[in-house]
Amino acid sequence: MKTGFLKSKSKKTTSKEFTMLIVLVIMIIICIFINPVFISMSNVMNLLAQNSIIGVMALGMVFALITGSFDMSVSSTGALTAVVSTYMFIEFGLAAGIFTGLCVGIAVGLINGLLVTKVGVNAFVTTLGTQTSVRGLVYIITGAKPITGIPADYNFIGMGKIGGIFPVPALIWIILAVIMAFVLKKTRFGQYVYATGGNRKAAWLSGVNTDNIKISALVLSGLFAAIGGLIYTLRILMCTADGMDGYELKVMSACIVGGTSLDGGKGSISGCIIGTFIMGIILNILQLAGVSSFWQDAITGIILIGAVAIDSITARRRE
Amino acid sequence: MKTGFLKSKSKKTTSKEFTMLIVLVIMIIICIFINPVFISMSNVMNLLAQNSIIGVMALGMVFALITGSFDMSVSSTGALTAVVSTYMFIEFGLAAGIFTGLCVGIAVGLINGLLVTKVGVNAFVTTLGTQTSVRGLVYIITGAKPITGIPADYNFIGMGKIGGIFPVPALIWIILAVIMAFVLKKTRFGQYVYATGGNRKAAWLSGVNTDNIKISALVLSGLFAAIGGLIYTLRILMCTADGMDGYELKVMSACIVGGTSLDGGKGSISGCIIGTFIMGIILNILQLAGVSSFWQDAITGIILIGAVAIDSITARRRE
Amino acid sequence: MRGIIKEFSGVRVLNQVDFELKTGEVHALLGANGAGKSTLMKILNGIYTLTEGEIYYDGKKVRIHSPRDAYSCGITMIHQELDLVGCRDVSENIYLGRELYKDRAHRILDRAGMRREAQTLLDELEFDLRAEDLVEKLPPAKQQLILIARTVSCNSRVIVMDEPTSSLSHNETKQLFKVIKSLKRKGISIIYISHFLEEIFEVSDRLTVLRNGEKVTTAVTSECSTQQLIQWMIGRESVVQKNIGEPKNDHEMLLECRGLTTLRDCIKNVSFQIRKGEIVGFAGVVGAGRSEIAKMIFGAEKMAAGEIYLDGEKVVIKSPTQAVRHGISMVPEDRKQEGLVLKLNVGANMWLSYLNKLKRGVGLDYKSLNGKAQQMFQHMSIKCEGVEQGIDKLSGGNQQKVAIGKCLLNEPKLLILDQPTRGIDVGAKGEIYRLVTELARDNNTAILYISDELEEIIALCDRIYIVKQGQCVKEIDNHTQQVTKALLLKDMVD
Amino acid sequence: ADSSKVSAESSDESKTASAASSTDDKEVYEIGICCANFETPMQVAWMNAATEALDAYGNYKVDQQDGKDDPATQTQIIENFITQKKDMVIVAPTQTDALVAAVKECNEAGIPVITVNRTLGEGAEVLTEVNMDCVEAGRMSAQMVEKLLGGEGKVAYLIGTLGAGPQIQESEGFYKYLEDKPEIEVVFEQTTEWNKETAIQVVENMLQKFPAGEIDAIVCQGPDDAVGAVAACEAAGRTELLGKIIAFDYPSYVKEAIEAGTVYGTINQDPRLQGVLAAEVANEYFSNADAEFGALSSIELSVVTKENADDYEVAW
Ligand SMILES: Nc1ncnc2c1ncn2[C@@H]1O[C@H](COP(=O)(O)OP(=O)(O)OP(=O)(O)O)[C@@H](O)[C@H]1O
Ligand SMILES: Nc1ncnc2c1ncn2[C@@H]1O[C@H](COP(=O)(O)OP(=O)(O)OP(=O)(O)O)[C@@H](O)[C@H]1O
Ligand SMILES: [Mg+2]
Ligand SMILES: [Mg+2]
Repeated sequence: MKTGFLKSKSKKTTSKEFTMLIVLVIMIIICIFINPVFISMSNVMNLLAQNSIIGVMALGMVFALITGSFDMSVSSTGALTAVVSTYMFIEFGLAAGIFTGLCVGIAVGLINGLLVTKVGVNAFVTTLGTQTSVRGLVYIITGAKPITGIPADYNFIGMGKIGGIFPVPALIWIILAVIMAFVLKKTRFGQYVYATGGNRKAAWLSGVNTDNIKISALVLSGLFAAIGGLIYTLRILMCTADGMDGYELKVMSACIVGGTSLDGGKGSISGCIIGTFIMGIILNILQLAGVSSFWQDAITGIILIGAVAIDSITARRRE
Repeated sequence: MKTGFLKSKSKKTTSKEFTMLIVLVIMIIICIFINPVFISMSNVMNLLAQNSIIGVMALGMVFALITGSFDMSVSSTGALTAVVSTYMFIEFGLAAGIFTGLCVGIAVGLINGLLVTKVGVNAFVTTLGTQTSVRGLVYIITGAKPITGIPADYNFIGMGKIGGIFPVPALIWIILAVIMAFVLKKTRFGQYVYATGGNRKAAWLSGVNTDNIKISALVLSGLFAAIGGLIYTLRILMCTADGMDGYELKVMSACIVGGTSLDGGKGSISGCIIGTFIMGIILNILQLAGVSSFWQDAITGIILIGAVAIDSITARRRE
Repeated sequence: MRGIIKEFSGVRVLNQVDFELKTGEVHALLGANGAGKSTLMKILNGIYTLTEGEIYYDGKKVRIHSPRDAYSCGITMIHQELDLVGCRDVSENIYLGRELYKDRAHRILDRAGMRREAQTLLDELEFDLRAEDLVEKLPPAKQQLILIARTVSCNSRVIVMDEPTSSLSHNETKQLFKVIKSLKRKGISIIYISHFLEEIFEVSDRLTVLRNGEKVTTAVTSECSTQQLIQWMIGRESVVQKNIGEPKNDHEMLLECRGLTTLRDCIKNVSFQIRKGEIVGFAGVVGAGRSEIAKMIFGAEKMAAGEIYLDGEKVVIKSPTQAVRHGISMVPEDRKQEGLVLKLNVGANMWLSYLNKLKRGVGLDYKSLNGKAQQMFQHMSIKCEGVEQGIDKLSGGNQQKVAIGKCLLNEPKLLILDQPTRGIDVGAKGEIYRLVTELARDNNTAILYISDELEEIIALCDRIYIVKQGQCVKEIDNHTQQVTKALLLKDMVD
Repeated sequence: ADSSKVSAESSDESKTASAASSTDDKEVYEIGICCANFETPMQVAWMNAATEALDAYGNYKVDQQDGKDDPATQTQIIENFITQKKDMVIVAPTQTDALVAAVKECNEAGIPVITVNRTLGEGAEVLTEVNMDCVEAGRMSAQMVEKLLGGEGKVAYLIGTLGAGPQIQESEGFYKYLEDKPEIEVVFEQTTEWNKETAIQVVENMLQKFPAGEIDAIVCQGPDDAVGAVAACEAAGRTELLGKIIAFDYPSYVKEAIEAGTVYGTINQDPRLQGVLAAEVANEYFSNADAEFGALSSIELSVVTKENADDYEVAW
């Protein structure tokens, strides 16, 4: 019984992530062939640090996607967080900035959640609308001017390295990933997230407060967008009105490539991390291979489709 | 029977469009109060011309949305069309440019369609991927340089006015809208589009070749993106590598505000046109009211959410 | 429940209905399609709020606004629709909303425990299910069993079962009755909705009949006769009579299948024939593979081997589109998922398949389409406001009739009916039987009839094939042989 | 290139870096170039000019990258350059202060950095800055419109993408110059995102609000929006505004418009010259071990009008 269970699990539940893991491994092997520098310690550490913003944001977004919501607003949420917390960093110090920043994320997430559940606006439209409005708010607050003056020692959180080697943002990413994986797999909340996305009506009929679950998932998405925004602003020690523009699609791509279904009900933290790396090493390897940026978009798009296509094809064959 | 039929029709089927029409009318009244110039002949003609690109693209996109597909690629498709046809306009004249441009649109749509149906990649991912790749192609072809040199008399299609009053692109928009409304409502293909989006499996088991319908809908979306791209390039008589960036969200917003459902099975051409105007008069009225650019995004986002929220709320009350 | 009134956008669906349930009884709720049975029960379960009326529980007035309220009152419901979370496993679905915890304070799940407990429960109930299977991979019958197991494990005092057996086969139904009896012994009350009258007689103590949203009567089951029930439900009498007409052995052969085999190996080497104007029945237990065979002919299931001859010519049917072009139509067994486009109106559903026959490139002639639909409404006595009504607003039975009407509009040579009477009231069933026989007699249509109800197979079919474990094990001629239910059952099971 | 237009200042002694580390003689030097974005033709123009010039020397291998207008992406690209052990990095910082940390990493790795077109904030060392002063450019636009209007009139100001570095700095210079000139009134300001189609729409709408006589000139922050404004004025029959439009940058179509008299003039920041100058500095660094570099090599901006349109080569 026990072995049967394990076998069936590895065969069914995790197969999407497994396919993507293989894709990632193949990509890595190709990268190493193209340029052995790829697996040098410093490059690996760079990759960890560079992908941590998208990676962290994906940890929250995946909750929204599993409940069957979209979150197009994370880029603006991150930017607003960056702006608000920059003011706070300058005036009141690190803790105040982080606290206010996280509040911003929660607030935007809450607005999204209430609009989606209580007013009944489609999640894509809602978050597209908040994306635009929140970006507008950023323009109004900043007057489109960049703000500088964050104390230089706060830079440690964004750019620092523990023991001179391990990047701090990567550490944040790993810790949050472990926590969120636990929440998703081991708690009742996680269970309800899957159930709500898998079949909202069935979950509701079973007494799950699906509205609350959807709201919480969008709040988590906003919260992690805010964490991403904080890392972003502490990396570059300033904030700009157009900061993080287009990040929502990067984050979403990472989740989707990692096996999260846009129809809801499916997804995992491990998949998210794999997806983040698949999308994240493209720029790195194209540069290491000496490919001009002109080719980057074309290749990124093909890899995005290719990765998901490989999964669809293998899934079809498994059937 | 006949009256009952009509009554129930106006009460149920078209109510979404009706709500939005009321929203539009209210907006127009407010606009007139803000600045009476709004309803001057020349401003109305301006509005028609300005919205014709988004309007035309929405006519195609709505087909994709009704079949339950996304099309994120229209902006890049339009840009690629602009680039390719610019070369053709310069070298081989108007007809060659238009023909090649339309072919580009059909080709991208076909690739999207085949990936979605035959390979089974989710439509959002597919079109996001083609969006990125096709944009990459534009960068590669143009080397990121703008191209000029389209004969000035072609400008008539983009900027010309019939009898010095009625803008040519608006005429193109109206003609295409009539044709597409006919196709959607009065032909078998249109019925199949609704059925495929409403329940793909049931439609399939009823003998509808749902794959072909989905492919055709995405081809239409690509084709109309190309027409949009042609008008764009003939309006500005040049093409740039970043042309039409972000148009996919504008087009999608227009469709959604016009009552098209992202879950498929619902939508109409009249709704599309109303949606295009609701989103399209925002810039105009903000300018006429003398509101600074900084406020534009915030207001646009709120109107997007507001319009859809009003519809959800009235729909709920109707139940 | 007293004086229950329920209106949907001004339309009164339930009018002054009283309903009472005693502790430890099985109370059957009967009525034709659209009588309001499900609506009444959804009110009891807090899914709909009532327009007027009161609910008393243990003598106290209660307000039930959500399934959660109902659950805390000790009321649970098995819904007519199979609402399960497809992408999670069986145990998670059974314990959804009532998870077991390792650490209750922190809501940390005990997955292994849930699996274990679920498996124990399933074994106790003798349901053939594994706790760790993914729900979406299971056929409807098994999903129904999950819902039953789930409800049993809730330890409720009142259980509502809305057509639990509509997708169950004989054995599973027997299993369910065992469960019901043991629940009754524990003092649990059950409200049982079903269109199968013999089930009502077998399990229920009392029954209440609804007609057009009003209560007709409440009676003790053992004091009623079948005819009386039917009279109450539809206001007239109706019986299933054997009505198979003349033998069709001299008719032309329409369809001949040889050695059909699926890729997945569910179906192995199946051969059979159908003549024009002949009704051929497929009898078998759940999962025997009847639907798969039908889908294979219809091009909806990939064929690994085998040949299909239509009108004596070999044909290759790769998709339903081709099947429809060849004059084959199918009414699928799951009308919600496969049969109807619920987002569209009645008309669009009705003529969806028929459009295939129209010439290309012409604008649609709505007048004629509308006329055809109206004709079909009359022909099949479909109760609806007109072609513009949303099909999701029709009752299940009327929806099913639209699904059949859609195929009839096509005037097919071969009509495949997969469980056409599932979830349909006796009155409507009678009409469908009439339709089927007329179609075979008057239009010379060949009909492949799949059903779990052996009576109707015996009453309608000229020939019967017994399908067992993906194979046609026996062919019975209903004209020459004396066929009984017991006989068929024996063939199906052994 | 005409180096007479370049004024190499070395006023700030403390910022001067020496070429001490350039003594190793390699066959081919690898140079990573990262411009602010590929969407602005100006950025691509300087990048290509620098690449061409370096290619002409023969012993350089250039890697072109797109900063996507995102400091984080640009930081990533520069970190990748460090991993690749590039011999030099040439960059146009998307935001003045945002790239200091990344350049500091280059400093630590011993890779010299040249910034082009835009400046870098305090805190990291660059070999030299080949920049053009955007604030000054904005000031010159204001000066030009003052001259055009004879010191009095109503102006519409079409600005670039909100929040982009040049938009902010040009606006700053523009408004600063007009601060004490109340006769010149900016009655309208709107973003055109440096996009011709948007500019057409914005100007069409604007002309509705301001009938003839209420607008005397249109000042743009880019070339495409200027020709867009021309198109919109022509379409609306507002010929009184033709010749009253001021562009920025000097591509071929702006030159044509100036010659046709529809655009009054433009500010030429000559991206090609910036690129070539950066290449010259790079070559000097690698070929001459004793070379000293000034901290700033500023490009002289020139006002181009119909009179001197032929004196300047178009930028793209
Ligand atoms: N959500 C709804 N909105 C409007 N009308 C509804 C709705 N749900 C049910 N009805 C109507 O209420 C009536 C009763 O439906 P109900 O589902 O209770 O019937 P039923 O007795 O369960 O029938 P069946 O045996 O077919 O399941 C039908 O006429 C149906 O059309
Ligand atoms: N999607 C599926 N995935 C895996 N197995 C399936 C699937 N659908 C059906 N099966 C299996 O195929 C076999 C035949 O199923 P089929 O539905 O044809 O049976 P049936 O005789 O029509 O029974 P039913 O009364 O349930 O309709 C069964 O063993 C069933 O479990
Ligand atoms: Mg019912
Ligand atoms: Mg079946």
